[in-house]
Amino acid sequence: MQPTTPEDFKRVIETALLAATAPLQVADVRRLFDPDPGADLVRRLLDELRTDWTGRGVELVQIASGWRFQTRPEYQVFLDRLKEEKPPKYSRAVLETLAIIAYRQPVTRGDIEDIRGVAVSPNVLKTLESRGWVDIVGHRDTPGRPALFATTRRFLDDLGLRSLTELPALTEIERIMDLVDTKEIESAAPAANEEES
Amino acid sequence: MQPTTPEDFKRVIETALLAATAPLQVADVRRLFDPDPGADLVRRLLDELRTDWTGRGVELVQIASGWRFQTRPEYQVFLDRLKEEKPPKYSRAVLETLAIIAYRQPVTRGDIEDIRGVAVSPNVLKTLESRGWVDIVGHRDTPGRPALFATTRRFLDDLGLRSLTELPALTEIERIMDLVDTKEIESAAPAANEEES
Amino acid sequence: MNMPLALAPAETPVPVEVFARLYGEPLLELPKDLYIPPDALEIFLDAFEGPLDLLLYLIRKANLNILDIPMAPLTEQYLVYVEAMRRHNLELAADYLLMAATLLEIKSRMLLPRPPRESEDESLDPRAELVRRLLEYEQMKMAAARLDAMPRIERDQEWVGIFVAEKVVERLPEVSLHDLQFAWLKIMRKARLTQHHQVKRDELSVREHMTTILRKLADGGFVVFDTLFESARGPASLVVSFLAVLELVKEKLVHVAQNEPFAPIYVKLADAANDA
Repeated sequence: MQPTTPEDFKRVIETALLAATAPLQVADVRRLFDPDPGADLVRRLLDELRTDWTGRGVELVQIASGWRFQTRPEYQVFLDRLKEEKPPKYSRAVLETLAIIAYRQPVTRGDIEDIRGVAVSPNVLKTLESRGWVDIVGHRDTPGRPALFATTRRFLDDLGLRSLTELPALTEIERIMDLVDTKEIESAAPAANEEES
Repeated sequence: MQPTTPEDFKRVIETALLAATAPLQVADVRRLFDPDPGADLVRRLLDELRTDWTGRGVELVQIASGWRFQTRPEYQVFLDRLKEEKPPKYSRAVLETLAIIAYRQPVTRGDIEDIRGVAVSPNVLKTLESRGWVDIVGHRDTPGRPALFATTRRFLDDLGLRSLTELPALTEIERIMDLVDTKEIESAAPAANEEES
Repeated sequence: MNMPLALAPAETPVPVEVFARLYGEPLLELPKDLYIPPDALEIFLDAFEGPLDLLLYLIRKANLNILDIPMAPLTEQYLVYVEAMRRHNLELAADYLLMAATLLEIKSRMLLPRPPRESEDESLDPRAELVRRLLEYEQMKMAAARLDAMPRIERDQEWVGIFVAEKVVERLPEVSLHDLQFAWLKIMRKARLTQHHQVKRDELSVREHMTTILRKLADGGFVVFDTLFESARGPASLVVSFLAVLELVKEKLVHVAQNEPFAPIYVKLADAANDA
């Protein structure tokens, strides 16, 4: 099969680009054919191909290392649905730190450590800060002037809250905790049912 | 962006199939969309897409593990020019062993040797196993418990087949062999002719 | 048996497979006198996949009916090849010798008068098993050729797999209220062992206002006390805001300043005051 029309050439180039595992340079594309169609023709055909593919989910782009087909960002939302991977989870340290900041704000790192009883790794706070859920609202006027952490509006937004008062009430938590304790000790199931109703 | 027209849906499916690193099942394609368009619509759109792509260098095919885009064999002559190394050419020993496994599976190495009339070198089976075309599916319950070989889904995929029934039919030799058997037992030639008609 | 060597002349018009190349030339058929140049023997041997393959070649080449093989000439010719290979000390697979023995056995059985036996075995042609094996092998040989002729990925086709222009968006963990509640629960259980936290719902509201006030003071400058209160949110909010300021003062987080009675009250972050 010898390509003759520009369409023939484009079909071959398109096929090579769709199957390529790395971007193709103009020189690579020329090597597809024998005899060599020349750089000018190849460049023109690549431009035409790019136009041919507009309006689809895939676009032909020219990047530093050559030409390649790639998916359009707008289609990512669909492709993401095929991904199997489980959503990442925050570590217990991160969640507990967040809980302490949410309920006890403003707090210093020392406060958090007092409550958790263990040192708080700087990474834990960095994680929450880079997520935009926690920020420094001031410094406590004590030696070392430790930073005071509080939750942000973004935190409320992401958790679907209008205000901190909508956080699960601590008293409730305490009750649940009591229940759990009681249960553990004497498995007082009837009491639990009453509480729930 | 919510797809509404069949064309919208097809653009998304096409994009996902072009970008997929493995064949997509109908169930995968359905997962691209929310809400689920249903299996019937997806199957119809896949069929339409296959038609849309006819006459190009790339075709949409249905193989054992699902739907996938692949280049047409006629275009390989061009693509080969970009390849640094040629794909392996298999020896007759490898091909005959593959054929025996494909058509007579599950078989032991002894079965293969009986049919070929020569010892089967371990390299032959290793070649097929490392290509992912053949694997051990069990052991025959005879002395030595020899391994039973069968072809894999990958073998079907790589040959563009949906199932073993799509393998090329064995030659008329099968009929001749029936004849031999018949002759041996009761030399009932007329019955054999009936079979043939 | 002195049958003419029916196998040697291969003048059949049937296209014969190239089974070897000799000095670059395709060797379409064996030399009639069966002479094989020593150099070619190895190539010759390589061309066959084993004794069955060689036998099939001899049978097909002479256009013989596989269902009625003349055993004597076939055996003879086969032995000539095997002998030639042995003479040249080529490494000959045992399978070739085994086949030679089988052929000789079949040949002799056909020569011998058949002893009287039960009907079933009597009709059994000594060649039947060989024919069955030859046919089965030939079938697989052809199947192998057909498999090889099928378009195959990597050799004849390529998978299509384009680049996914994925924005490098890190997937962030989701946190639910339940997660927070659970985290707090764990903290409290642990803390209980040492101390008891007196926590009330109202306190939270005060704490929220403390954060709000700290944010209003964030730039470090003095802020008029009154502006820390949003009267529009009702008296409860005002009271809580006031409590928050008191708490902030108590925790030494803010400084409150008033130059003279009834003058405006100013509030400033405590650490900012330190800077000044």
